[in-house]
Amino acid sequence: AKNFEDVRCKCICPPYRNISGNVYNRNVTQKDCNCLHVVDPMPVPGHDVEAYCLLCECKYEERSSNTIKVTIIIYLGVVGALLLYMLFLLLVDPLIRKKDPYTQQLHNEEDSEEMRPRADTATLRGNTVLERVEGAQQRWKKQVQEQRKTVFDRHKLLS
Amino acid sequence: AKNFEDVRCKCICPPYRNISGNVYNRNVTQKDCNCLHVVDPMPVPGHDVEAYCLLCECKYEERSSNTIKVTIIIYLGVVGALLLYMLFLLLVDPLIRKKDPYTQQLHNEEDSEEMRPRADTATLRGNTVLERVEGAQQRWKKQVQEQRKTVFDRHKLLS
Amino acid sequence: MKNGTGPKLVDPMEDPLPGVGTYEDFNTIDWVREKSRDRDRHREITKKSRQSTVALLRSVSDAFSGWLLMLLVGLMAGALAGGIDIAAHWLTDLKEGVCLVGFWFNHEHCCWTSNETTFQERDRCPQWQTWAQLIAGQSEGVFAYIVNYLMYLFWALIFSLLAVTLVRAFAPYACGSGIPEIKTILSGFIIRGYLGKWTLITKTITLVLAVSSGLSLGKEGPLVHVACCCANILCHLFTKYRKNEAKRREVLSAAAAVGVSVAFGAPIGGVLFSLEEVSYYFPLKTLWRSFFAALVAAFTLRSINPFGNSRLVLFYVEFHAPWHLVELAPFILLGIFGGLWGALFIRANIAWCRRRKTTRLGHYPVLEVLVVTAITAVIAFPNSYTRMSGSELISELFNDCSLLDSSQLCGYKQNAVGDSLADRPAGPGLYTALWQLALALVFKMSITVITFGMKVPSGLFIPSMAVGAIAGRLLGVGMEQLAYYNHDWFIFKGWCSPGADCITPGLYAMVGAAACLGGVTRMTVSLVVIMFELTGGLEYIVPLMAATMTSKWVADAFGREGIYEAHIRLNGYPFLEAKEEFEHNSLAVDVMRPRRSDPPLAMLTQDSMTLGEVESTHYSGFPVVVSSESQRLVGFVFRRDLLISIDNARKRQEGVVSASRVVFTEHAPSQPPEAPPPLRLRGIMDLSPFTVTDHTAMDITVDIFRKLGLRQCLVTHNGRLLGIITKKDILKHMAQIANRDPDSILFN
Amino acid sequence: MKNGTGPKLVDPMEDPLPGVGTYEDFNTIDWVREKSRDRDRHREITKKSRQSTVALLRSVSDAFSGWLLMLLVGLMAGALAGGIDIAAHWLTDLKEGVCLVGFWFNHEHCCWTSNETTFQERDRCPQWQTWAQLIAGQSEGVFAYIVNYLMYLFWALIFSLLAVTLVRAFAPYACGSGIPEIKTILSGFIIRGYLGKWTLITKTITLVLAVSSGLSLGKEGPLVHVACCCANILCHLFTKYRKNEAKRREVLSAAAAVGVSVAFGAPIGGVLFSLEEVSYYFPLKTLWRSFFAALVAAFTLRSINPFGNSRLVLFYVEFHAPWHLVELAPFILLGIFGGLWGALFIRANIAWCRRRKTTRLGHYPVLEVLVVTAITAVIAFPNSYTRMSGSELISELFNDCSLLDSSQLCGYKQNAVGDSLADRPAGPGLYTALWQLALALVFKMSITVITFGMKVPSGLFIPSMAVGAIAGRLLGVGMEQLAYYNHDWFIFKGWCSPGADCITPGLYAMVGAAACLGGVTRMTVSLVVIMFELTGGLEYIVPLMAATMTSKWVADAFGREGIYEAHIRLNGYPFLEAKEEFEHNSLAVDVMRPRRSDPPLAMLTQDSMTLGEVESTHYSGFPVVVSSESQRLVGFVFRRDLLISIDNARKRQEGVVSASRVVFTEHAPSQPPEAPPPLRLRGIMDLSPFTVTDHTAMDITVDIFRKLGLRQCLVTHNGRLLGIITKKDILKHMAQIANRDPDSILFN
Repeated sequence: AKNFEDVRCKCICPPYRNISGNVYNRNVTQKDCNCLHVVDPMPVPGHDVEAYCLLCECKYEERSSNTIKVTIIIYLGVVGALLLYMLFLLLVDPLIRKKDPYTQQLHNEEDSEEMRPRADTATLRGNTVLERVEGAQQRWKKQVQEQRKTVFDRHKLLS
Repeated sequence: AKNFEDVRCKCICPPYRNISGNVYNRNVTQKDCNCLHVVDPMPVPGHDVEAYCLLCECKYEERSSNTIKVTIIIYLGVVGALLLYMLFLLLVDPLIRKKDPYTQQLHNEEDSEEMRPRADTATLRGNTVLERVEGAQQRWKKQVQEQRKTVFDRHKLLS
Repeated sequence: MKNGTGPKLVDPMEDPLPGVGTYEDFNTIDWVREKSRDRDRHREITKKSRQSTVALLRSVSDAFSGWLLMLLVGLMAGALAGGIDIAAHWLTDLKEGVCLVGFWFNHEHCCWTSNETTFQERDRCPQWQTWAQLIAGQSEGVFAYIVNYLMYLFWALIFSLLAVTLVRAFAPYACGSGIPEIKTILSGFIIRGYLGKWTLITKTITLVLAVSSGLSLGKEGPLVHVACCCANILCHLFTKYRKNEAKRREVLSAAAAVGVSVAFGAPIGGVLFSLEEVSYYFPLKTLWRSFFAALVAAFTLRSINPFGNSRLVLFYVEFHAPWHLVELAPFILLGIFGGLWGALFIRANIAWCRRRKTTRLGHYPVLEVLVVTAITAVIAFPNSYTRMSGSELISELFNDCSLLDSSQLCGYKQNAVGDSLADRPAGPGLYTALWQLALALVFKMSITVITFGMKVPSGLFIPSMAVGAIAGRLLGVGMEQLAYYNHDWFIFKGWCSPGADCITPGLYAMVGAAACLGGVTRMTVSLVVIMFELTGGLEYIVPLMAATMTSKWVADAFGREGIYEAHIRLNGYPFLEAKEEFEHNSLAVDVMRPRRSDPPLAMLTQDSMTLGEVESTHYSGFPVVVSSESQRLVGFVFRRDLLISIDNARKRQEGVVSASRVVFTEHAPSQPPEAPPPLRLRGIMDLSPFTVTDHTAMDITVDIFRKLGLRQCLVTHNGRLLGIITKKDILKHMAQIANRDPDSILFN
Repeated sequence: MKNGTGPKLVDPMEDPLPGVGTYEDFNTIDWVREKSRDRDRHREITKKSRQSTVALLRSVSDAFSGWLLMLLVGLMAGALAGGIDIAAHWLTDLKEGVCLVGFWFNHEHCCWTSNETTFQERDRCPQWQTWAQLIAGQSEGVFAYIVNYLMYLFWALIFSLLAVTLVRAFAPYACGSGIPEIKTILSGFIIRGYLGKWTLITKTITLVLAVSSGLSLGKEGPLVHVACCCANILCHLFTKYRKNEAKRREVLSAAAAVGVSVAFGAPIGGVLFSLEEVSYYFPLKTLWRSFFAALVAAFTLRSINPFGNSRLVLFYVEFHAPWHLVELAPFILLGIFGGLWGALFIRANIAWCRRRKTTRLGHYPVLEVLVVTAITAVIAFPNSYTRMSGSELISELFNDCSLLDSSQLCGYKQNAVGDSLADRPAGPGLYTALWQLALALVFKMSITVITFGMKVPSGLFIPSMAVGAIAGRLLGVGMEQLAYYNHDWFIFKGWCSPGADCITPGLYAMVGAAACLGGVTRMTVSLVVIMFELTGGLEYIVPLMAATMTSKWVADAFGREGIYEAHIRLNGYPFLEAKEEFEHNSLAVDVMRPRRSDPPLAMLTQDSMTLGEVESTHYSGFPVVVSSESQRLVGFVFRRDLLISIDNARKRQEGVVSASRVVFTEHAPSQPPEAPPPLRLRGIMDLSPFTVTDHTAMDITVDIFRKLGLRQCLVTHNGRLLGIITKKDILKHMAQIANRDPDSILFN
C-alpha cells in the first residue's frame, strides 16, 4: 500500500563557487539516493562533479500519507462529534427532560468503577437497553457536573 | 610534557585494484591527519588518488607514555614491596619475636575502626612511635590471621 | 490484614461483601491492605494451579497479564502520541494556510514531493497556499500581511475557545498538566474519573487544540496524563489490576514512564523520570515493566513516524563537536540562569494561580483563556521566533549551523573560501535574529507564567526548554563572537585557534534548555538522561550535569519545591514528599489525636457495644480495644466497612436491631438469653494495625508512613492505646512546622 | 530511638559512652537507629548554625561533604581502574614477549610509532620481541612455538601463584568477586576489614595478576569491590560518614555504581546496576550522587585513556547496521541459550563451591589455583581465541567486518569488485575461525565453572560475555551464510536481497553476550542500558531487551536466584532479598520466638531487677516491660549497650554492686534506705521498639523488615508482649518453607 509519493530523496547542495545553493527532490529508491542520481541537471562541468557532490547531503525519507490522512480525518470526526454532542446536551436535552427528578441529585461516582456498591444507582437502571444507556448518561452527566463544580467553580482541584 | 612520540596518525588502506592493503603511521598534528598527508609515497597515479583515499581510514590517536611508564613502575614497586614484606613476615619476624605473648590471643577487629571501645587494645599501645607501629602491626597481623581462618580454613565466608 | 481468623483464610477471590475494603472518592488508600490482598489472591491462584490444568493455565496467564498489559499500554500510548503529533502539526500549520493537494497535509508534507522549493525558501511551494493568497490573491505586501495576521488570530482564538469549552463540557479533569495530580494519585490518593475514558478523549482532543492555538504550552506533561488514562482504562481488562488499587498504581507508574518516553523519544529517561519525579511505590518489577512499556511505546511511535524523519521528537540533534573545559564557566552561568528563572517562575506562577483560585479571576475561565490567547497571538505573530511552535523553535535553536542551513541564525558573513564552517563573524542576518530572540525570551518568560494553570491541557516542558534554549543560544553566539574577535586571549588560546570549530552555539542552547527545565521541575538525573537520549552523545553529559546541578542548587536556595510540588501544596493534596527529610524533633505524642484538650479517643470495645452505639459514631475509623479500662488494642476497623456490613446484616440477617451487640472476638461472649443475637464482625477488623509508641520520634514515624504507605497508625504507651496519627495529621503537623496554614491540607 | 527522655535531647554529637550504639563483627545494623541518629546530628548542626558564622560554615561544609566525598571516590576509583587496565594489559602481553624500546610498553604501545607494520600483521614490529625470538633467536618454527608455549605457561603459573599467595598473606577477604558480600554489607551486615585498606591494595594488585595469568575471569566484579573499598576508606575523612553505618552504606551504594561505571564505561548503566542489583537502601539523593560519582569516575578514566583510543572499554563498538524484525527469532534463540547456560552455570558452580567448602578440596587453595591455571594455559595456548584475553576476544567478536579488517573472522571470499562489504560467502579462513571458536566455547564454558570462586580476585562478567559472544557470533555467521545461499527463501526475501548488508554477525555476538550475562546475573534493565552505552545506539535496545528478557525467564524457570544470590545463600549470609516475594501464608505468631515448647521470652522489668540478674542473661537484646505480670512493653535494650554501660558504671560510679537495682523508668522508684543506689539506664533503652501483633501476616512483617531495615521486631497480642522476631528467624523460616536447611543461616 506504499504510495509512490511516499518516498523521496532530498539532496541539499550548498552554494559552490558561483552556483547558488539548491534543493533537489526526487522519487527514487533508497539505493539510488545519492548525489549522482538525484542532482539533475548537474550544474557543474564533469571534473567538478565529485567536489560538488561531496558538499551535497542526500537524505532518503519515507512517510505514510495514508496515516496522515486517516489521522486527520479521525481527529476532525471526533471533534465534530463532540461538538454536536455538546450542542445536543446544551440545547435539545434540557427541552426533552424538564421533568427528570434526578438531575439535581448529585452522585460522586465514576461509571467505570465496578467495585462500589450499586445500591443507590440500581434504581436508575431500567430494563431495556435504551433505559440503561439513559441511566449511564445521566450518571455521567452528574459526574461531569460534579467535576465542573470542583474544578471550575470551587477551585478545589487542579488550580 | 607531551612527548613527540605520543601522537600518531594511523591510516589503514584496504586492498585496491592490484595494490595490497597497507598501514601508514605518521607523527603529524590532528589537522594534518588525512590520507593526503599521511600516505606517502602514494601508491596510485594522480587521478586515482581521490578514489584510493576515500577507502582509507585515518585515525588520530594520542597516548601518554609517561602515564604508562609511571603506572608500570609503581605497580612493580608495590608488588616488590609486598613480596619483600611477605618474606620478612614469613622468615625474619618469627625469629625476632618468639616471646610475644599476644600472638595467640585473637582479636576480631579492624584497625581503622575507631568506634569500638579500645579498652582491651590499649595495653598494646606503647608510648614511643615505634611501639605504636609495633602494636598496630600486631593487631593487623591478628586480624589477617583471623580472616585467613575464616576464609581459607573454616570456609565460613567467601566460598 | 486478614479476612479470616488465624491461619485459616476466607477465600480472598470472592470478597465477602461487595464494597468492603473499597475507598471513597478523595481518600487515601491503605497500601498494606491492598498489597496483602493481592498476595492472598496470588497465593490462592498458586494453590489452585496445582489442582487442575485449567487453573494452571489461568495462573500462567495471570503471571503474564502484567506484561500483556504493559504491551497494550505501550501500543496505545504510542499510537495516541503519534496521532497527537500529526494532528497538532497540521492544526498549527492551518493557522498559516492550507494545502491544495490534500487538506490533510501540513505545510511540510504539502511540499514533500515538490521540486519548486529553493535553497533559501525551503518550504515554500505552490501547493501550499497561505490565507492571504487564498483570500486576497497576493502573497506579499501589507494587505497580505494583515490578512495573515488576522487569520492567525482568528484560528488561535477558535482553537482555544474549542479547547476550553470541550474541557468544560466533557471532562473538567482534563485541564492542566496533570502531573501534580498523578503524583498524588500514585502516592495513594483516589480521584474518581481523573483517569477515565472521557478524560482521555477530551484531553487528547483538546491538547491538540491547545498546542495548535499557539499558546505558550507544550504537550509533554499532558502526554503523561494521557498515558496514565490509557493504563487505567486497560487495567479494567485484567481482574488482577481492576480490583487492586496498589497493583493499579504500579501500572500507572509504568504509564508515566511511557508518557515521557513518547514525549521525548527517551525510554530510559522516561523510566528514570517516573522513578525520580512521579512514583511513590516503585518496586524492581515495575522498573522492568516500565522499561518494556516505554520501549514498546517508543517503537510504536517510531513506526508511525509522525515527523517523517524517523525521529521521535522534532528537536532531535546529533552533535559531534567537542567542548572545552573552559566552557564549563558559561555552562554554569546558564545553570544559574536556569535556577533563577525556575525559582522566579514557580513563585510567580503560584502567586498567579492562588489569585485565580481565590479571587474573581477564577470565575471566568473561558474568558481568561481567550484573552491570554489573543495577547499571545497578537504579540507572537510579528516575531518569527514566537510565531513558530515551541518544538520548532527549540529544534532551530539546537541546530548547529552547517553550510546546508539557510536559517537566519546561521547568517554569518561568508569567508572567501566557502569551506570553513567554523569561526566566522556574525552577519546582519544573525544580528537581527539575536534581537528577535531577545524579545522572544522576554515574551516567553512572561506569558508562560499566566498560561500554565489555565483551564486547558498545558505542559510546561516545552516553554521552559524554549526559554532556556533562547538564553543559551544568545550566550553561545556571544561566546562565539567573543572568541572570534579575541583569539589571542589566554582563555581562548590553546583551543580556539583561527579556523578551528571551537564553540557550538547549539550546544549552549541545549545546556540552557536543560538548565531551565531543571530549575522549574528540579529533575536531575532523569533530565540529563533524557537530554543524553535526545543527542545520543555521552560527551555532553558533563556540561548537562554541571548546568542541571547548578540550576537545582540555585533554585533550591530560593525554595525547596519544584513546580509540581508547589501545585500539590497549593491544592492541599495529601502528598507526603519522599525527597524531603523531616527535620523537626517532635515525637509521636505531639502529633497524635486526641490532643491534651480534646475529648478522649473514640474507640470500640471488642464485645460490649451495641449496634446503635456503633452507628452513632462519626470518625472514619476506630481502634478496637479489649475493654475501655485496660485500653489494650485488638484491631482496627474502618467506618465504611462497618456501615456496609451492618447495612447488609440488617437486610439479610434476622434479629439484628439497634440493641444487638457488636462482637469482634473470635467466640461470642455469653449473653442473657432474651438479648438479640450478637452481630459478629471480626471478619472486617484489621487484626494487625500498625502501632508506634508515644516516644517514637516523628522522623521515624514519617518514614514508616512513607515506606509502608500507611493511612493511619495507632500510638501506644506502655501497651495502652493512647491515640491515633493519620496521614492528614502528619501533613498538618508538617505545615505547622513550616509556618503554613495547617488547614490548607484538605483531603484525607 | 532517642537518647534522652521526652522531647529534650541529649546532645547527639557526643555519644554518652564510647561503644554504646556500635555493632559487633558479623552482625546486622539497625537502620532505623542509624538513620535517626544521623537526623539528630543534622538537627544539632542546623540548630547551631543559627548561632555563629563558624557553625554556619561548618553546616554548609557538612552539607557539601557528601558531594565532595563522591568526587573523591570518583577520582580515586577512576584512577585505580586506569592503573589496573594499563598494568593488566602490560602483564598479559608479558606472557608473550617484551618490548625492547621500553620494558613498560605492552605489545600495542611498543609498535605504536612503528612504520614496519603491515596490513596483514598489524601488530608485528621489530621493537616487540617474543620470548622465542629473545631466547632462541627465531620467531617461526616448532622450537620457537615450544619456547613460547613454555614461557606462556611459566608466566601464567608465576602470576597466579603470586596472586594467591599475596591474597593469603595480606588480605584473604580480597578473593572472589566481592559482589555477594557487598550486597550483604549494603543490606546492613558488618564484616570488619572487608572494605579496608589492605583489602584494597591486595585486591588491586592481585586482580591484575589474576587477569594477566590468562584464567577465565574478568576484572569487572572486583572493580566494584575496589570502588567500595575506596569509598569506605574515604569515608573516614568525614565524621558524618565515619560514625554512621547507614550513611556509609549510602556512599557504598554509589561506589558500586562507580565500579560498574569504570568497568564498562557506562555511568548510567552503573547507577542502574547499583539500583537493580546491589543496593538495599537507595534514596533519591543517593541516585543523584551515584550518578555524579559515576560520571567523575568515567571522566577520570577517560582522561587516563588506558587503551589509547579515547574509549573506556576495549570492546566499545559503534554499529549502525539496521536489523530486521525476522531477526528477533535468532535473538530469542540466543536468549534461550543464555538462560540455559546461566541456569546450568549457577548449578554447576554452586555444586563445585559447595564441594570446595565441605570436602578436602578446600584445604589446598594454592594448589587448586595453580592446577587450574596450568590446565587453562595448556589448553588455551594452541587456540588463538582462548589465548587472547577475554576483553580482546569480546572486542574481536563484537567487531563488524569492514574492508579494513584483516582478522580471520573476516576471511570472506572477496568478490571481484572490492567495494561490497556485505553478502559474501565464507572463505577457508572463516571456517577455521569457526572451528576454533566452537572449541573455545566448550572450553570457556567448562573452565569458568571451576574458576569462579577460587581464592583469587575473579569477576564473572567477562567470561559470561565471552561465552555468549562466541555463541552469538557462530549463530550470526551461520545466519549470514544461510541468507547468502538462500536469498529466495521467503523469510529473507524483502530485506536480504543480493548485495544488501542484511545480517551483522557482530550484533549477534553482542546480543549473545547480553543474554549470557543476563542468564547468569539476572540483570535486565541495567544490562540493557550498559549494552546501550557500549554501543551508543538506541536501535539495538529491542534485540537486547528481547534476548535478556528471554534469558531471564528461561533461567528463572530453572531456579529463581542469580549467581550472586546463590553465593549469598551458600554462605548463609543474612540477606533478605528484596526482589523475592514472600509467598507463604504464615503469621507472625508462627515465626516468633519463643516457640510453644520453648522457655518463656527473656525480658527485663523496668524497675525490679538487680544488676546481677541483668548481667547473667545471654541473649543479644531484651524487651523491657512494666512488670512480668502485665507484660506491657516499655522499650528494648541491646545486651552490648547494657554491658558497656554497666562496666562503665562499675568503674566510675560509686556504690554500684551486683545487688543494685537497674532502673529503666524516668523517676527512680522508692527503695528501702539501706539499699544501694539504683543504676539508671533509661538513656540506653530504645523507647520506640517496633511491634506487630501476633495476627500480622508474615508477608507484611517481611515487608516491614525489608523496607525499614529492622534487626528485630516484637510481637504483641492484645497489648501484651508475646515474643520476638529477628531477621535470622525470618531467614530461617524462609529456608524452612523452601525445604532448605534452616541452620544454613549462620549470622545474625
